[in-house]
Amino acid sequence: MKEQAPALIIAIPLLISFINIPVGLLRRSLCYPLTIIATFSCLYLSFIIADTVINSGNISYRLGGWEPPWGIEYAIDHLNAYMLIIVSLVSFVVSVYSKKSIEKELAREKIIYFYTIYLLLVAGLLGILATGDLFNLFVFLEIASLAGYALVAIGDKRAPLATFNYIIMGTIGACFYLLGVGYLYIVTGSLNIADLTKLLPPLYHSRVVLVAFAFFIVGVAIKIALFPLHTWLPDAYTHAPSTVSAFVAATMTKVGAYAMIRIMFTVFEPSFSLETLPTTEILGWVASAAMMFGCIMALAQNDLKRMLAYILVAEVGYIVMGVSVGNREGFTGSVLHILNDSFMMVSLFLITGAIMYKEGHRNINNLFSLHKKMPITMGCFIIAAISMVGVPPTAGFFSKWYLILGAIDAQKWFFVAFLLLSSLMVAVAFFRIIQSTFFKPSENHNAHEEPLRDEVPFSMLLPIVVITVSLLIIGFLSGQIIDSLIQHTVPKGF
Amino acid sequence: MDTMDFIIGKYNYWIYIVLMMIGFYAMIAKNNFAKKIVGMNIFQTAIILFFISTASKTGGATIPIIKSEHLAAGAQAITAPQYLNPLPHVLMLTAIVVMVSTFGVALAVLMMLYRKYRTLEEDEIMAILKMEKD
Amino acid sequence: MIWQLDILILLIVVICAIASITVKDILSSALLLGAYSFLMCLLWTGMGAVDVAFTEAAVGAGISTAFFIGAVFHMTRRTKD
Amino acid sequence: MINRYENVVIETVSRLLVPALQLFGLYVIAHGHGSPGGGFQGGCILAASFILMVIAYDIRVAKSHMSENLNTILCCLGVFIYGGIGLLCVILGGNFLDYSVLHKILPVDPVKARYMGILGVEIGVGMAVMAVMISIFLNIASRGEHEGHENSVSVSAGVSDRRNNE
Amino acid sequence: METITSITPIIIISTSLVATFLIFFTGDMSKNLREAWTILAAIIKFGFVMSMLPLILEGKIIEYTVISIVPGLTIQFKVDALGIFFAILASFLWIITSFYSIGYMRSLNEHAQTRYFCCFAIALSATMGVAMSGNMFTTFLFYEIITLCTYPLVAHKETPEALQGARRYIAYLLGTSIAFQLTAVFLTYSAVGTLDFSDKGLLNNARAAGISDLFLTITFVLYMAGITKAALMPFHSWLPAAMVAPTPVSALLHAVAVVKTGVFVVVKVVLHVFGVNLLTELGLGTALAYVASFTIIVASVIALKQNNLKARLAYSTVSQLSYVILGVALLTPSAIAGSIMHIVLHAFGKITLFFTAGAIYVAAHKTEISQLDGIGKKMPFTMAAFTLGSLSMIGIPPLGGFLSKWYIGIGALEAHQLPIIAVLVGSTILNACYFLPIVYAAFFKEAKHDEHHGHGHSRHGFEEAPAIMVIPLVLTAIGAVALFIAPSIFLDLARLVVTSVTGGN
Amino acid sequence: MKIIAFFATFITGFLLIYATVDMPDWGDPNSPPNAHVSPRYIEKVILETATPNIVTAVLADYRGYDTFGESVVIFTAGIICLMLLRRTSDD
Repeated sequence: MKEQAPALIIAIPLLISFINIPVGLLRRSLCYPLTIIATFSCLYLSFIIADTVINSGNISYRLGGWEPPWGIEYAIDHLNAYMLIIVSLVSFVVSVYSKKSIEKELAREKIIYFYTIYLLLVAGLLGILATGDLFNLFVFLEIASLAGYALVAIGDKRAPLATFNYIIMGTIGACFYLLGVGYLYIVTGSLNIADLTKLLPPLYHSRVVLVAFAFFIVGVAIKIALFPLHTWLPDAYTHAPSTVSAFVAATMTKVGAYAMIRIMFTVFEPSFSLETLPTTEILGWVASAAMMFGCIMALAQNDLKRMLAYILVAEVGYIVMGVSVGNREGFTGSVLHILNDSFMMVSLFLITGAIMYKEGHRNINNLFSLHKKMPITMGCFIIAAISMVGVPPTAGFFSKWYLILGAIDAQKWFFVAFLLLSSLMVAVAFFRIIQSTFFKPSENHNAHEEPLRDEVPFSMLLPIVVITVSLLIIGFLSGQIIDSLIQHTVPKGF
Repeated sequence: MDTMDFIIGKYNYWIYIVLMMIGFYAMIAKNNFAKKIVGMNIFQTAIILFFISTASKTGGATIPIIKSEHLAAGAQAITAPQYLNPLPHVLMLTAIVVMVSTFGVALAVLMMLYRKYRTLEEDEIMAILKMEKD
Repeated sequence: MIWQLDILILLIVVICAIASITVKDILSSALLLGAYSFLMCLLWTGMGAVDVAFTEAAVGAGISTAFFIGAVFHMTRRTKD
Repeated sequence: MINRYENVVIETVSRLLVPALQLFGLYVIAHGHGSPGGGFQGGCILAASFILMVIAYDIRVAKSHMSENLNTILCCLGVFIYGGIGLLCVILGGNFLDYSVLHKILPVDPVKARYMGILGVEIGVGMAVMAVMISIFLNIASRGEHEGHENSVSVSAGVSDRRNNE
Repeated sequence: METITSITPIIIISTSLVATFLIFFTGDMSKNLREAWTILAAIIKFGFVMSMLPLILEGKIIEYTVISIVPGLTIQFKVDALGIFFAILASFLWIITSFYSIGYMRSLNEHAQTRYFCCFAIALSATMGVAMSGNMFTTFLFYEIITLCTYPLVAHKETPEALQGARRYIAYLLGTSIAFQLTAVFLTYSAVGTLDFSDKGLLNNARAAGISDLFLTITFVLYMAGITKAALMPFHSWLPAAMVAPTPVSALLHAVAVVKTGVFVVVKVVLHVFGVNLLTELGLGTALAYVASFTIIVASVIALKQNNLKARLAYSTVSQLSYVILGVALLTPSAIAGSIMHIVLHAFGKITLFFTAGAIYVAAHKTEISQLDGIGKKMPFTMAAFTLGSLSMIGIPPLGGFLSKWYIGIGALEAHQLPIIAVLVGSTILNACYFLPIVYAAFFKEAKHDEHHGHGHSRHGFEEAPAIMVIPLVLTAIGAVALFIAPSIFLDLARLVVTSVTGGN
Repeated sequence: MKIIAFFATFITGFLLIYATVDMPDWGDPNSPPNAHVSPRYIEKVILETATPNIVTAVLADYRGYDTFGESVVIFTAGIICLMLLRRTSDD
């Protein structure tokens, strides 16, 4: 079991998704428990993998039994294990949440397909995270992307247009990535990441390698919606069903960020990624622009989900910023922020889904007295919002702490200013909502009768509460997370 | 004639670059969504052409299927220069599948779009959306 | 493979590609795309990638075109560019 | 408008072609080891034969040969065969997709077991690809209408009757 | 100096947190239960704080490290003389404020009282946290919690003006603390790699370690700009805006929790982060002293022009807070002692004044100063307390306020800053100008006939607010006097602080 | 839009042409792709898998996991079309 865990963590959701449809055709109600089983076993296996990595070092799993450069290898180190836990945890939480929300938002016939594709998406993301082969990463990237397109497309009535743009942008990104793989292949003849790490250093002067690096970064930047290639994201995440936005927002960009970190610091050496090319400068400024742009656009939105989507654009900026400054603190901050941001995003999007479920809309200006109707949900909203702003002791503070220390260490004062300024703008954006939901009396003047308590069903409430409380817990555990996982992921030379 | 050699020696690459640029341009700039899909297809095919080009081997290498005379001579006698590099072919088989899957999904979404707006032109859809908003 | 033929096919491939994105009728565009795929497949056969060529013939020139034409029948052939 | 005589030609030709195509498809799948081809190409050819049937007759006739649910299940079954063989290898003590351990249940040596494993997954891929291609085509060509909904589709015209609507 | 590890700080903070939960879950069941929790928690908390006092007076330090989250970010409590000084003040006044707010909320029959008491309790917890924090991170953490949980208090009325004021409140406090204070914390950490307070100043050795003067100056300026709760001009305008809050909140905000936290953190930054030596070398103390002087004078002048009683009190607060900053910025032993004394003395005076403002509002529904003519006859106790409070503010000898001004004046002389003496004198005159007319009008002017107040009540006899409100304000007024007569505990603590930071002179 | 597209296309094209200069010559038997990983496939395929078609062997065995992923991709596409295009009772 323990040795096979890397293969099973991807095989189980895939196999369950294959039997999901025949089972669903017999009895539709069985899809949900099957999905829960699949995501839970992923979660369990991800913990086993993390345990193995922490206690007995990196895992190398040979698929098909072939040794690495020839066969495909799963190379799992601390970063992979860490990301696997994040994705499987989020997928489990969201799948628990999904039942009622999906029943409300989708046609009944589509529920079977929804769960199948959801599992495929989970498997795709886990596959990206586990693999140690660049081309295999592309294949799983495509599984995840296709599933992502489909899940976005079943959203509200403007979803198809958003999806189409998403498909076009996503395909460009994937093709650029594939080109990058091809260019590395033509100069090294290998696709294995560990092998490439050994083969590449003598070739750093080669133009092919430079261009490959550029294509990788641009391709991944499209996938993680880095400004100015973010155009697909706000539309797509706004019009997707709430469950989907929650999952996709929390994991898709983070997995992309993982791919970026892998390429920049494992496939290439940090010295090449950050010094040979002006990556630090370009990515740093692009990330700053992303933070500013995301926050400013978030302030201008009236749609809660759209606002969150723009904040996500800004958060991607944080992660990229931390990577680009090129020192230990910044990198730690980035990796920690991947965790924190996915939890904050999933929490906020799930809460938005809960609001949608009860109120039927999500216009910020028309949400009145929600704290009386759904006190627990809105309490969670406040915690998540505070964490987003980065107020201690919530999780969001600690990653920002490292990010800013990293920027200070690198003497990038502008980045520090941008980080703080965007925190401020996020604060403004959230307090706008808190004010209108908590303190604005209802406009239809029957406010005298206290609105009745009307919480969402338990299966939706529980994930929200769990994930939000975990924001606080993660805050306190930051040190341990860094000690046991993140500090081993910092590339050598930092 | 070094330059000439250089250009002719890599003509496959030039063609692939041209095709890729055509596809890429169509994907970004075309107003019609169906044309964007066509561009997507051209783009992906161009990348496949590039990969296949990397597999080529001069000096008598043949298609990567072991010939029966080599089989008869014993499996140990087979050497790499006798056959083309199979790895890019394998990768591209997968890429073609990915391509056709993306194509199918894009078509499905395109049909959803057409059901909704009865047009495939981006600007017309935008105009409809604007009208909906007002 | 005879390199003159190779170059000729490559040229036709490029022409097909340009034509399929410029022609003002999506059905023609679909057919040109099919032709493009088929020529591509010839090219790959010439390069010795028989499996890929076979797949491209089955998928690119065959099934994809069928999909596209099937879709175009339910949509419009009209296009502005 | 397609007139009746042409239709007869088409029907007759496709009646001859479809079995030949299907046979060829199966051959391609089974003979992927020694000649170009494999599950993917074979699956496409099988799907093409079906698509030919749809074009020559009409969707309903085609669906009577292959109902949609059967098709969906086939497509799940195809990938499940692939994944199942992988999992079987795990159960038999090897790594995922390590076909050599199949010699424990097959009467062959490990190298030949790999050969058999390849055959097995090719069959799975072929099945899945055929089913998926058919499914995509049917959904695109019938605009996703359910069985029984397309009373408007005349028996003889099939997909081509759509041309009149344009 | 002896260090004792004790869990008491945690108990003190969790007392009111537990109370918060109890209030939250039982609040809707019974009013009495809810208020009982509040008062019980307040008294228990005060008891625990006082239990630490003997140890501190012996010169010991109580320390407790809760959790070290990541290197540099440790939640740690360290109770020294300065900390316990503030803790005693806040926990004592919380008891009184609790009684008062019960009276206020009940008389006005306010809505959302559960939320009110919950937030109140959290605010006090956080204030204790600031008082006892052992490093800058803990301080910042609780500082932010205070900001966040007082926001619902300020916005309590939920009217557009209240929301407007609350928005400005949160914007100033949260905005500057994230933009400036947090940056300053980052700079401090990146300079010396620790955030733990130390008696000689955390950054004391930074200069020797090669940190440039410019860097230190910028850090200092960022701290001062970031600790907006101290209402140093030009970051003061949140305070008058926050006057939309119910009066007990204003009393809490402007006498105890919020603004005093602000000046307390300033004192901490000056003494324990930068240290007396460093600031003297950099000359930043003098600069800060002049900014504070400017604030004192200008805020007093603005206060003169206010007609709304609470607004006048607010500007008076702005001005008085700067005394504390002024004192500590002079960096001489007497001035530091004076400024620390001023924290407590101003607290007693100002809380009395706000209590009276609230009592007047509850009893007579008056908010403007021009309406107060003759009110002294109806509400003699209230207005007597008001008089005592304002005299203390002005600094007339038998009252507490005199002491601190005296020490600060001596400190100014020690520092050879004669202009500061002029500022002190000038502001005393200004204080008198804006407080005494109220007292005069209340006692010696005839009440105007209030047409729309003709609900038949005889204008003879007393019309005091409920006893539960009057008693607290009388108590605090007496406290203001008592502190002049017997300031020994606070004075001793202040001396301890001075000794520790200046190295025993 | 068209200008951006031209610009993006131009930059991409330029990068590609720029890189082509350093690429190994077309068909060079000793170029890295032909020399590093692939020789083993050719030389050992019969010994290790008994399959004469090297592409099939690599596809389904050496890199069988890629092909598994590939069949999952196509499965995903099929399910997606089923989900997106099937008309549901409510539209």
